[in-house]
Amino acid sequence: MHEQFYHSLYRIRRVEEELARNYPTDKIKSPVHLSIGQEAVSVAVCQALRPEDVVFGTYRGHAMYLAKGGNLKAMVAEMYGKATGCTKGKGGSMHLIDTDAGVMGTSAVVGTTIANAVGCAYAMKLRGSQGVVASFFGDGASEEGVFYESLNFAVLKKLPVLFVCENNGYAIHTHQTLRQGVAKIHERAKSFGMSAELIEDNDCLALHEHVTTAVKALRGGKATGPFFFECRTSRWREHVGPNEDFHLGYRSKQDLQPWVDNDQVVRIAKLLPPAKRAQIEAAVEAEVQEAFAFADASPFPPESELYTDVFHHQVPAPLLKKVA
Amino acid sequence: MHEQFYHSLYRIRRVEEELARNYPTDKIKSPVHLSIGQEAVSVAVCQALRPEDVVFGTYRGHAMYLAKGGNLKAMVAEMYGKATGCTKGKGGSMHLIDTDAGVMGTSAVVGTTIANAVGCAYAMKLRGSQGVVASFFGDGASEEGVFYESLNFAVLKKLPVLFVCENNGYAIHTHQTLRQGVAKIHERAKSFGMSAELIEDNDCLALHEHVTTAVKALRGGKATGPFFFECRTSRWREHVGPNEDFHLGYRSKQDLQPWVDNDQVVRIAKLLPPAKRAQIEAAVEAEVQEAFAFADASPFPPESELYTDVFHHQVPAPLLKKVA
Amino acid sequence: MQETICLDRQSSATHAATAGAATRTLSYVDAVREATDQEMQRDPAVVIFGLDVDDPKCIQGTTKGLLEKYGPERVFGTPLSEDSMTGVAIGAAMAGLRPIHVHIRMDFLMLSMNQLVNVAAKSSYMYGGRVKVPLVVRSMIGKSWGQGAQHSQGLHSFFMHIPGLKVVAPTTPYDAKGCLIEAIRDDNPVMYVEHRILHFQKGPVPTAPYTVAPGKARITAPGKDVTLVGISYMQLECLRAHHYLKERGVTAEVIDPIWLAPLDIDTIVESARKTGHLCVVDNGWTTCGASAEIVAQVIERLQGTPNVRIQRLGFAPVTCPTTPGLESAFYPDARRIAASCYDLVQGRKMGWVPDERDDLKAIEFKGPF
Amino acid sequence: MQETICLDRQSSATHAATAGAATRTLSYVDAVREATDQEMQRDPAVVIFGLDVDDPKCIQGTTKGLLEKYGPERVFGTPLSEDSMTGVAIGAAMAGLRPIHVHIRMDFLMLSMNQLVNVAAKSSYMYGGRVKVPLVVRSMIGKSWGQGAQHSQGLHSFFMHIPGLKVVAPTTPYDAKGCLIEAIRDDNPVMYVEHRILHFQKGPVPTAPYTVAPGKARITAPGKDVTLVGISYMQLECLRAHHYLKERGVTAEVIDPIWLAPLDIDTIVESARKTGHLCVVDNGWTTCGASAEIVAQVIERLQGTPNVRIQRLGFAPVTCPTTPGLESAFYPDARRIAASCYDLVQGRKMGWVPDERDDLKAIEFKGPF
Ligand SMILES: Cc1ncc(C[n+]2csc(CCOP(=O)(O)OP(=O)(O)O)c2C)c(N)n1
Ligand SMILES: Cc1ncc(C[n+]2csc(CCOP(=O)(O)OP(=O)(O)O)c2C)c(N)n1
Ligand SMILES: [Mg+2]
Ligand SMILES: [Mg+2]
Repeated sequence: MHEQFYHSLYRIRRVEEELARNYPTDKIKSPVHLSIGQEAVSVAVCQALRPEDVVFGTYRGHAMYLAKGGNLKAMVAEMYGKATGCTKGKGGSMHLIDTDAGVMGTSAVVGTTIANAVGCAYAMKLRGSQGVVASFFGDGASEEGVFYESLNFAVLKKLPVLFVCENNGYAIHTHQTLRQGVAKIHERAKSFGMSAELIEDNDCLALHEHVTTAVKALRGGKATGPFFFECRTSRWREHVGPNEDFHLGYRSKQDLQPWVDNDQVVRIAKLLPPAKRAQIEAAVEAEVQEAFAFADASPFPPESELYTDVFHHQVPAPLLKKVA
Repeated sequence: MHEQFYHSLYRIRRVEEELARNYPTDKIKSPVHLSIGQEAVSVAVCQALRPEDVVFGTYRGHAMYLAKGGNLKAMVAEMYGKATGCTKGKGGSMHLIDTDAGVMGTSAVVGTTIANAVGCAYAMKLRGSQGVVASFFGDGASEEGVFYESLNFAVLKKLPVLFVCENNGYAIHTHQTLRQGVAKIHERAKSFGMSAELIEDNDCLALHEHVTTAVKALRGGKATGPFFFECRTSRWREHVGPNEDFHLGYRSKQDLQPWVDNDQVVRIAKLLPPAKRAQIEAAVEAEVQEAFAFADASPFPPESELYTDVFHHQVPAPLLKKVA
Repeated sequence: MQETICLDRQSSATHAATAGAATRTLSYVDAVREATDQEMQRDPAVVIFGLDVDDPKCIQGTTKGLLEKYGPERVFGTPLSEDSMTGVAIGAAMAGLRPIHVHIRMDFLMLSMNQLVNVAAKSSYMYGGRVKVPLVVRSMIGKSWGQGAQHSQGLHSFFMHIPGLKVVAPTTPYDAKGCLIEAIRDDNPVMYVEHRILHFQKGPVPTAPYTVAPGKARITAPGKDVTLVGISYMQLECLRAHHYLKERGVTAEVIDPIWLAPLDIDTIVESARKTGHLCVVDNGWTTCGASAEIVAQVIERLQGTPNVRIQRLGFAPVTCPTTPGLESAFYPDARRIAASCYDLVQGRKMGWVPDERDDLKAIEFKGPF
Repeated sequence: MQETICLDRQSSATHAATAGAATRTLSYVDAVREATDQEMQRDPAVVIFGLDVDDPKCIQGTTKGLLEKYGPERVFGTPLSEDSMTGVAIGAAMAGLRPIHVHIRMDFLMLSMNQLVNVAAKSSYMYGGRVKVPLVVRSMIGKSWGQGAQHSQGLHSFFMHIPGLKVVAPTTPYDAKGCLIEAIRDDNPVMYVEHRILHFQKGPVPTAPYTVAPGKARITAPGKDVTLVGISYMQLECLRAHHYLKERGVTAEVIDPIWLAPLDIDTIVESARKTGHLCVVDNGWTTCGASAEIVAQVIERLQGTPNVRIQRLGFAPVTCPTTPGLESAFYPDARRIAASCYDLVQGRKMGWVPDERDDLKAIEFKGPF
């Protein structure tokens, strides 16, 4: 299990480091919100999910996309604006999607996918699927009305949803305590009538245990959803873009240091025999290089693509079996 | 004090009974949402307020409007669509306002005035006023995102707001438990970090005590706002219109009976010497008849009024002293 | 007189006939209910929800009996949470359901704009066609009896403005059923616009399911002197105006666009080319409204050819007042439409306003509602 | 070359002159900041808030220094709660403050539609004039560098559609300052529309406070062959098109409406009457957009007089894509505007497209942002 964790964590870290490295070149065609420092949350949750389970996330969605099994080549190609990108170059880095892997979408408007995730869970429950839906969002998203409305509906209908709040303490440059009267998001969630936990220290394995227990209970029918996880974590780079941002003065290197010292990539690495670790890293490096090369070599979409996909082509309305 | 309570309670009850009686005639020109059965909440709160304090409410706002001192003639005339109405016949029964009495507005779109009340409180605090703002809304309104967003901001800025949830158990014909995963609105309010109380039984005097304590603390600077009061109460008539609605089957006469037996108008009446009571009732009857006669006799607005008030006339931007 | 009006609608009757199947007279409300029922029967993926769809009044009767027949998982009322419930509808649609989300007032859609404009309309495109959002949003425009500022707006032009949304505003029971079935089967978000006064309309409706697809506006009354386009409830006033104008020997060709997005401009252009006069009457404000768009498209198409005279009518450029005198001045009505069409045709102010005719009177919508 | 463009704007320069006071060259960003600063100084009732107005990047610099000068009660960042914060702004305005509510993206206003359309726009009217809502809502339209579906919309036509709202979209630093001061002093809700590329514009700005009131559009380049109306950022592309068209001996009269509601249609009508050709280029979609309204009003006013040829240009009728090739096809640009104006003037397709000229190149907006 630690091997899979490390593979996923290291892979995400390396992909984003490569994106950062490439940033100065003009190859990346849309704003990039890196998850570096926050990978543990996505990995811990997605390692507890099956391929048929579904996730929804945000513009800061690289970690979730990759942890859930989103196609790496299609992701990098999308950053490069290429026709081989996961949205053919139309959505860019803020709208990653891979429906084959259960990555149902990411949005640039904060909070929107929380409700979409709940709706997806409603559909899955109606169809009697065993699947669960994980909704990833930030601490800032928890201030939008749609967040509370969605919690209430999910409890009312007992939906198989995992609400995963990636609380990195900031909305852009503004600290949580400057935006929330009481900085206890999980307490608010609890007041809606769901089990809600706070995971303090970005602990990948601890969070994974909590989530696994919840998912088991859901699938076994021993519990109904939703479940809420407030996961304290930390974004190491600037809100958008590849660099550090201590010069802005809204937080200091010292503020960040404890999180860096507690880097989950390093921590899990230590749990592996050196040979195993080297093997994983080599495999990842190869895959990453290949993905960037693929993106580089891919063509841009033809101008005719501008007018496709505004409306979806008509197909007969799906019947239940098709739907399920 | 009981005299003022009874005068206010009895007056509201009688005005609405008269409106109901007049309903079949074509005199009333807009849909009427009666508060009959819920008067106690508005009276208990407004008796604790001063003229310079401000209230915001909903389309079910007759009780609040009158309890806060809104002009009765202007209210009835507004129902009749007359030029002498509180909005010159433009707003109708769902948009009662009397800025002289601190009734700052009522809205037909559920939840909207909650945020407006909080903004008003922000302005008053900024201007160093001693005033407080009471925001009246229903149990259904507590399901709108704007409700939660407004609570958070009020706590964040420590605003002098009293959130008064008139929980009559229903949104139109749908019971609270069919709309809320957990039917504890005050618990949710508490999770935002404010003092929040539940007043179970429509008890006018008990609620008044709670509110008085809160307002005293606010004015004395011994506490900061906001305060939250979930007030269980009950609407005796149909959601909109003058009649009972047991035939619809969403609630029974028995469901309502305990509330009727606990009628606060009757209860407070009993606390008065019969002579005093008779005197109050006579005065109210006279005032009510006069108000309806006034509305009857008043002219409709001229067609030229259609084009006025779309934009407010320019006046120099108020300076602080003007504002305060 | 409702009958008269309905009988006027030749092509709609014909249409019904050509649909072959047995045809009865149904109300608009029953047509909507039947369309929903038949589609829910046909396709288990169809679900319907929204505030009060399952309450005793079941949205003017349009959802009557559905709960009993299809159960609370496919037919349910919601919390007062328009924003998230729209997001829920979108998520459910992405997952393969075909939700019908109902709003008793179009005004309340302002709470859903973020999900409708930023998510529903854009998902197919911004996800490169990887997902679809087969969603129907039903909303009702209110009128009369003191509906006032916040219960009277026709905001369909907002949705026409946004690529990725379809918009339909049926005015007859026949189109109410056919357009709703079409909307439900469409794989894209469709804004289905109703009007509470049209709910009282009666007309011929085939028993069997059928669709009224985008791409064909309907000539509801033939004429040669002026082209009169009536949107939503204003279609009724235009048909009445057609009768008033006969008093002056003017025949107005009345057109019902039915689908506003995509819009069948050809039918309107051809009629305007023929009559030389175009009057578009919208059940909404004119500025940046559907009437502005239709007029602009017609001119773009006909410029160079002999001058077509155009005119727009709609809500007065103010907030809707409640008191009856002001409210009736706020809305265009058959007599004022007829008067200004007469001026348009004559090319100058004629000062003619027809006397009110009882046989053409409007049905009044009476509260409480 | 920005200078060139700015110098082109005769009347704006003149205006500045006539304003008498000392004039410097300022960026649009600094003009907005200065206007806010001067009004906050003049009137203690003016407050400014919105997401991140007090953060290190202070909204592209437009709120720089205000926190230090006026303190956290008059200058503050907010929670991510657009709906309620708009309601808060309205309530504060009713109570006598003059809030400026800032949104870094116009797209996010979709969360504020209920409060803007149903409350802000209607309060003065539905309360019979008993209250006023002196509110300014600043929002920015994004463009380029992968802004994409949800960070690129120009939705100003929504607000033009609603009675009770004013809408302004200044394009020069001069107008940015004058219009913002006017908007702050106005007793009604004003939607103040910025464009992130215009933020980089530089131009003459008087030091003293002054207002640019509604009611006067500005002719930013004189011409006789075609009237070219450019809204928001498209004003820049139109000025560039003006230069390209000279290559063909066509002089375009470029007009900046500045205020979209109320709209000075007279200036546009008079120009169109003179040139006989009207091309409206909007920084938004055309359907039910500002371009539809302007074209419709001009035709209403000029019908009967010799035919005026009209044309609308705007966003492609699709969602905004991120990849550069598709994105540049999504937007009108100077060369395509020039090409289609040339066709319009000639009355047929000429197949001319000017070669790109470096001296007219656009400034590129580069991320990260
Ligand atoms: C509705 C909305 N409001 C504002 C923004 C601008 N914005 C982009 S990211 C962001 C901060 C979000 O913070 P959080 O939810 O904690 O996510 P994080 O970036 O920390 O991962 C804001 C305010 C937006 N994209 N959407
Ligand atoms: C935003 C919005 N959604 C829906 C409605 C339709 N509606 C009118 S009253 C009402 C019920 C409100 O219930 P509650 O808040 O408890 O107030 P009550 O009528 O019980 O006093 C609803 C759903 C509305 N007016 N506004
Ligand atoms: Mg965060
Ligand atoms: Mg209630």
